[in-house]
Parts: sequence; structure tokens; C-alpha cells
Amino acid sequence: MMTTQILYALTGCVIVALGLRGALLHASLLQRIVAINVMGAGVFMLLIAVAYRGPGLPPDPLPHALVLTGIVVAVSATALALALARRLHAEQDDD
Amino acid sequence: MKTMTLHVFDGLLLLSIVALAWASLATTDVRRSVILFMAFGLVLAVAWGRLLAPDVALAEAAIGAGLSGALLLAAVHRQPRPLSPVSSNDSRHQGPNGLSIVVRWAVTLLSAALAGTLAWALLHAFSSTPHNMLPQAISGNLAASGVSNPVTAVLLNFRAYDTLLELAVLLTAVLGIFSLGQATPGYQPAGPVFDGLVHWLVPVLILMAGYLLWVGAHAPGGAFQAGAALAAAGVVLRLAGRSRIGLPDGSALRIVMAAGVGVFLLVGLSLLLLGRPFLGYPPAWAGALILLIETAAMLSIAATLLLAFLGGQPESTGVKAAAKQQREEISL
Amino acid sequence: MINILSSILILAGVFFYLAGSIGLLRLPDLYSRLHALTKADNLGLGLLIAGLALHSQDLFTVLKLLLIWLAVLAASATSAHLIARQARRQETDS
Amino acid sequence: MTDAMIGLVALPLAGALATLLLPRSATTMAIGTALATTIAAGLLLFGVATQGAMHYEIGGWSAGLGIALRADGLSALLLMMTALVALAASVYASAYFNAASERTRFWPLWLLLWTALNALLLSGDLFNLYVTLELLGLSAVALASLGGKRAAVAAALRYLLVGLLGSMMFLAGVSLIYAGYGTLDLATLTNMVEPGPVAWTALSLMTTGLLLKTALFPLHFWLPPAHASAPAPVSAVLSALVVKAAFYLVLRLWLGVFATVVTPVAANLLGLLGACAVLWGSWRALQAERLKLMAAYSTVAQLGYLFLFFPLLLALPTGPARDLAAGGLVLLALTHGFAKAGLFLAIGVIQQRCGHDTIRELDGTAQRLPATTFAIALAGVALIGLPPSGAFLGKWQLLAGAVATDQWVWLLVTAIGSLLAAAYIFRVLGHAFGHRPYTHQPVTVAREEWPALLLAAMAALGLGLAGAPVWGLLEIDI
Repeated sequence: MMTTQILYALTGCVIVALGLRGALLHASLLQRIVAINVMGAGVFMLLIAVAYRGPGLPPDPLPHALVLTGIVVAVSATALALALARRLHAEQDDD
Repeated sequence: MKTMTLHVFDGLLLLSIVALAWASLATTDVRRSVILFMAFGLVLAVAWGRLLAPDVALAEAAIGAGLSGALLLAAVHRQPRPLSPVSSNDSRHQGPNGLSIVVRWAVTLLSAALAGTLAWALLHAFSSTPHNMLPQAISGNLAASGVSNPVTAVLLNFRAYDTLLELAVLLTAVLGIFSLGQATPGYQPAGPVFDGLVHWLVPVLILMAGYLLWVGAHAPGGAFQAGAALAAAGVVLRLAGRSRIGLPDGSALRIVMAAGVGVFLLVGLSLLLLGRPFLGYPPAWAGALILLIETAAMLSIAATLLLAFLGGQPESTGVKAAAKQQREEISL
Repeated sequence: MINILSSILILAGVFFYLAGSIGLLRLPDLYSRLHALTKADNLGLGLLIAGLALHSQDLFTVLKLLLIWLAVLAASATSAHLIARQARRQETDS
Repeated sequence: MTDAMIGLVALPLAGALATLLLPRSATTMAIGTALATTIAAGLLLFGVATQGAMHYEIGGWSAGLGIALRADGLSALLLMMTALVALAASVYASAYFNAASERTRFWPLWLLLWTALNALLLSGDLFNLYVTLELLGLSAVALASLGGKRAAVAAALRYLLVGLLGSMMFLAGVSLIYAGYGTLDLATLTNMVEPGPVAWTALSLMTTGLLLKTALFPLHFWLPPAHASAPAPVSAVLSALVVKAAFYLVLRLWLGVFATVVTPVAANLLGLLGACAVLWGSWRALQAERLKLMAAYSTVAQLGYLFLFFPLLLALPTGPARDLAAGGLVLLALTHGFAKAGLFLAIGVIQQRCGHDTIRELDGTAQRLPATTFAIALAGVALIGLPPSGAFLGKWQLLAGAVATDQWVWLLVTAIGSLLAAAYIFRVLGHAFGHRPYTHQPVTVAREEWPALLLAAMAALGLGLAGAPVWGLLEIDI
């Protein structure tokens, strides 16, 4: 059942690359935040692919817990980034 | 036959994930990019389900696609719509931010190289014998952990210190948002249809949050998914233009925000006083302590995610007159 | 027997999903596309859930599946209504 | 004594919650927490000095399953520096923020930052390091944007995005390590790691992420605006502690966990980047118009010196010479921490009292703010590396190591860097001691100037004259 694991892991690498490219190239802040979230999703896919042990066998629970923690950390970072972007736009309109 | 269809399903699922990710990042229209990102999050939740990770699928759908999507949409909604919608293709050659072609190709090659080395290393890692040290240790100690769902056991018992710091990260984010200013003005009061949905949907969401919290001990679920469901109820109320969205006022709000980290720390330190290691629950009480911590964490996560959606500290609803609160024109 | 019945239901459901998607791509304006999507996909989901319910072991799962269907019904109907109202409002303004 | 480790994380976290829940008496509680945490750090240092490296398994689970906290000589020293710098900056901040609303927003975030620093320096688990790095990044960004001015918010947002990119790279490395070795605990990893594609790729990913966070030369663009536009106590801690925590991780990974995997070529690359950082940072500091920008660029330069040690430590065979060089590296890091914090606090006093911090219009500050100018001079002594300061001992070991391993280029870079450092410090002092007669009598702001003076004195005199125990403590290794 290694092929499924490898298939998902390779897709994870592709998504990490897409996210990194987007994060470095985009000018608008919102799209850069979306790109970083996409890159995070790619890394999480790596972790979940590592945890997968095959269709019948129970997967390894540790990466699942790590990804859960990662998702919550990612959403809090996104929330702060969006608040900073909002404050920046508000400042731009004033002056 | 069965593995054949599974491979076809995997292929299609992964293709759609990569296509959605690429489409979301290729467009220069922010609105399209955010909506495609939400679709990407939902299809990703299907992928987690496929890889037998139901807890993560729940969290990805609720927090990854749901709440992050709501936050991003609220941010896009506030941004002034570009006057002349620049069609995405003519700005293609000039690049999203005017970078020359050389830089764009350099970054593409750099990311491709990163993906290549990552894949090369991963293939090497997978070829060596899979290390089962930790999964066996987890299933071995599961009985003493107080819960039967291994993911919750890892999150709330074996690696409880990680979750404590992660709740502190959530608290830091919302304190950072508070220091940047007041909440965004509310939304137009909803029409009859949306109001009808809210009347029916919000109680179901609250019940679901309670169920998710309870079921987390022995099946996929837990404090994070429950907190996200509760926050979703608040977001729906906010979108329906309600002024009271279930958040307490002033010092009560601060208590709820600090509840998650506070209860966790209190339990950890009191165990220390009883001679146990820090955060070392005695097996007899482990289940009850974990439920206590998860309840406080759920309330804290729900309040924090909702305050993040609000964009800051809500004015104390008592004194706010409807006239003073400037409403957005666009009704949802 | 149960398997044949549930696979028929699931196939019918998938067919309606396909119809909804084709409707989304082919139909000319926003309203008809909303129409196609909401109707076909909800019916497809209903059939899919009926097919799955036959497979599930206990009543609790069936009730949970039903709750999913009701929630999706309400959510897609309301959002279709809101999108249509918003589009109508923008037409009258411009 | 191991309870001191738990205290170092639990105390500031409890203090953050207390200042959040009781905003009116936030300042007194914050200073109390700061004192308690400093005492805990002292206890830990004493414990490590007497009983050797300490180890605590959280929740009682074995290191593989649960998370282990570890404290050896290096982390105990850095924890002590963090505690002293943060305590001094807390006393300074209690007088710096006059608006009550600003104070109530400042203290919880400040103590969360301190929790993150302590948790990072104590953690012995890779994923736990990722979470502490995120907590550190977010609290630093929230504090940097506290001023609310446009420049501060824009710089904080860029700092956050760069920090997130770095954390994602670090997490990719961590997941690769888990895929390859099946464990996240640093101790078990140290004897499992062997050269191979997994170890090389994981190390380079984690190092890239950390270099983004420690702002080494090509990746330093976000640091000057972020540190220059933050409030004074925040920029002091950002420059002295936050970037150093990321450097500590690079040190822990390269010389500890992945010692067998690191190749001389990679170490020389780090050294080269460090050299560029030294030259570029010092040059830009010399041209900076504002004091805060100069101090921020000087941080980029001083971090460059620390990376110069990597090729030396790789080339030196294990023995007394290598231990001396390692001691020099730690002493240089500690001295820069104290000196830069003192410098930023002193600049904060000038900015508040004179309303600006442009270097050209500084004349007369020597008469008007004598204590502050003296603090800047003392911090300058430590930044340049003149004899009585700890930096002198550190740079001396750097030169001795360069000579011993015939790597003369680092010697040249250190000399040019020190000359440039002297240039930009004396330029400031030159302006400060302007000959314009000043009629008003001098102003002293006790609660703000004392912390700056003590920190600068610690760097210029304390670590130089009493630097010997550092080497003794570094013998204690995990």
C-alpha cells in the first residue's frame, strides 16, 4: 500500500511548491496569505501521508494530532495577518 | 478490482486538489482566489477522510476551509472592488506585481527545486523500514490515557504541553487583533429567508458542538472541532446582522478568552502540587480532567475565532445605539 | 438485494449531480444556473444518502445522514435565494 | 530544582493571564511576574551549575511519546540573559507607556513573548519547537504593531509573512524527520541521525526556515523596518532575544543533533553569509539617518559575527581549542544581547524626550541627557568589542580560532566589521557631544535610564571581567 502513501506525499510536495511560488510572487497581501495557507496544507498532506499505514491498518495517530495543532496555529496566524492588512488599508484611506 | 477503483479515485481527487490550488494561486482576482481556496480546503477534507484521518478532516472542513474562508471573505468584502476589473490574462505577461519574467521563472524554478528535493528525500524515507516506535507506544499507553480516541489521547494527554502552547498562540493572535482597533461595523439585518435559516441552524450548531465535544473521547471529534462549530454559529448570527451574537461583555469576555489556557495551566500546576509530574493526569481521573480542559478549550477557541471574525473588540453592546453603529450597505 | 437497491440509488444520485454540473456549465444566465445547481444537486444528494442509509448498520447513522441532507438543503436553498436577490438588486441599481 | 524549568514556562504564562484578567493592576502584577521568572532562571542556572544538565518529562511520559524539557549549560545561560534583559525592559516599559490603554494591551502580549522564549530555550522536541517558534513570531508581531502607526503595521505585516514562511519550511523539515526516523525527540534523534538524503534535506529546510527568522544576510530585509518602528522596549527584546532564539536553534541543530551530518562546505556557506551580513549590516548602519535604524542594522551585523564561528567550530578538532571557541561564541551572543537591549532602551529615552532620533540633530543630548548618552557609549563599547567588554573576549576567540585553522578571511572580515562598528558608534557620540552651549539643567528619568545603564554596564564590564564561568558552564552538555 506504499503507492497511495507515495502518491499523496508527492502531491503534498507539489502543493508546497505551488504555495511557496504564490507566496513569493503575489503582490496583494490577501493572495500571499492564501498562498501561505496552501503551502501549509501541502506540509500537512506530507504528515498525513506519512501516517497512512494502508487500507486495513489503523493509521499512526501522532501526525494527525500534529496536523490538528498546525491547522489551529495556521488559522490564528491568518486572522492576525488579515487584521494587520485591514489596519494597513484603513491607514491608507486616511492619509 | 477494489484497489483499481481506489487508485482511480485517488488520481481524480489529487488532480482536483492540485488543480484547485493552482487555480486559486494563478488568478490575480482576489475574490476568485479566496473562493477557490475554500473549495480547495473542502476537497482537502475529503483527502484526509480518504487517508483515514477523520479528526483532521473535521478540523480541516470546519477551521481550514470554513473559518479561514469566512475570515478571508470578510477581508475581501471590505476591500474596495477594483474599478476596471483587470482581466487576468493581460496582466499575465507583466506578472501579478510587475515582476520581470526572469524573477518569475527564477521563483518557479526555486519552488520546483524545493519540491524535487523534498520528494527525493521522502521517497528515500519511505523506502526504509517504517518506524512503528511511536504508534505502538501510543496504543500501549492508550488505556492509561483516559480516552479511547488515540488522536485525542495524543493531543490532550501525551503531548498536552503542545496543546497548551497552541491555545496560547490562539490567545496571542486575538490579543494582537484587539490592539489593532475596534471590531468592523456589523452587517445589514437579514431578510426573512436568511433569518428563518438562522433561527433553525444556530441551535443545531450549538447542539452539534456539544456532541462533538462529548464524542471526542472515543470517536473523531474534540475541543477544536467543537469550538469551530460554536464559532460558526456566532459567524452566522453576525452575518444575519444580529447585535447579540453570544459573546459576553467586558471582563466576562476576557475570562472566556483566557479560560482555555487558564484551566489547562491550573490543572497542570495543581497536579504538580499533588506530587504528580506537570500535566501528568492520574489514570483514574484522566478522562474527567481531559473533559474539563476540553470544555474550557472549546469555549475559548469559539470566542477567539469569533472575535477574529469580528476583527477586534466589540463595542459593549449595551450602550451601542443602532444609529451609531454604521451598517454596511451590502446585505447578505 | 440491499446492495443492488443501494447501488441503483447511488447511481441515480450521481446522475443528478452530473446533470447539475452540466447545467452549471451550459445554461446561459445566473438564475437558471442557480436553479439547476440547487435542484439537481439536492436531489442527487438525497438519493446518495438514501443509498448510503441502506448500508449503514444502526439507526443513529441513518439519522445523522438525514440531518446532513436537511442541513445541505436549507443551506443551499438560502444561499441560492440570497445570491439571486443580490443579483436582482444589482441589476435594478445599475 | 527541575520545578524551576516548569516555573520558567508556567510563571510568565500565568502572569499573562493575570494581566489580561485584571487590567487595572496589570503593571504591578507584570513586574512581580518578571521578578519571579528571573528568580526561577537564577535557580535553574544554579541547579545546572551544581548538578549538571537537567531533564523533565512532561506528563510523566517517556521522551519518545511525551515532550521532554532539557536544560544544559548553553540554555541555562541564555535563559538567564533572557530573564535579565526582559526584567530590565519590563521596568523600563512600566514608565515608557503612559497611556493606560496601551499598557493594558502591552503586558499580556509581553509576558506571552517571554513564555515563548523560555519554552523555546527549554524544549527538547522538534514539533514543540515549531509551536514555540509560532508563539514567538505571533507575539513579536503583535507587539511590534502596538504603536499602530502605518510604518509599524506595514513592517509588522511583512515580518509576520516572512515568519510564517520560515515556520512552514521548518515544519516541512520536521515532517521529513518524522517520516525518516519516526521520532521527534532531539535526544533520541541525535544518535539516530546519519548522513543521507533525509538528514541533509531536513536540515537544509529547517535551517532555511530558521535563517529567515534570524535574519541572516540575504534574508534580513524585514528586520530593520520592523525593529526600527516598534516601541523601544519591544525593539530591545526583538533585537536582543527573539532573533537570538532562532540562532540558538541553528546552533543546537548544527553542533548538537546533526553534528555528524554537517559538511564543511555547508559550514563555510554559513560563514560566508555571516561575513556578508557583517559587512553589509555595518555599512548600512553607518549610513542610517535614525538611531533606531542604525541599531537594527547593527543587529544584522552582530548576528553575522555569530555565524562566522560555524566554519571555525567545524574545522577545530574536539579539544580545549574548540571549547574556547564555543565559549567565545556564547559570550559574544550574551554580550550582544545585553548591549543591544541597553542601546535600544537608551534610544527610546532620547526619542521620548527629544521627540526625534535623527542622528544629525543629536547635539546637546550629552548635556541634556547625560545618563542616556553614557549608556549609549557603554553599549557602543560592547558592540565594537573594546577590551573590558565580553565581546572583546568573544572576538578574541574568533580571531584565535581563525588563526588556528588558517581561515584568514574571517579574521579580515572581523577587523573590517569592528572598524565599521567603531565608525557608526563614534559618529553618534560625536553628534551627541555637540559643543553648542546648553542652558537648561540636565534631565534624568530614573525608571527609564537605570535599566538601560545596567544592561549596557553588564555588557561592557560584567561579562568581560566575570566571563570565566561561561566556559565552565558550557562543559555541561546534554
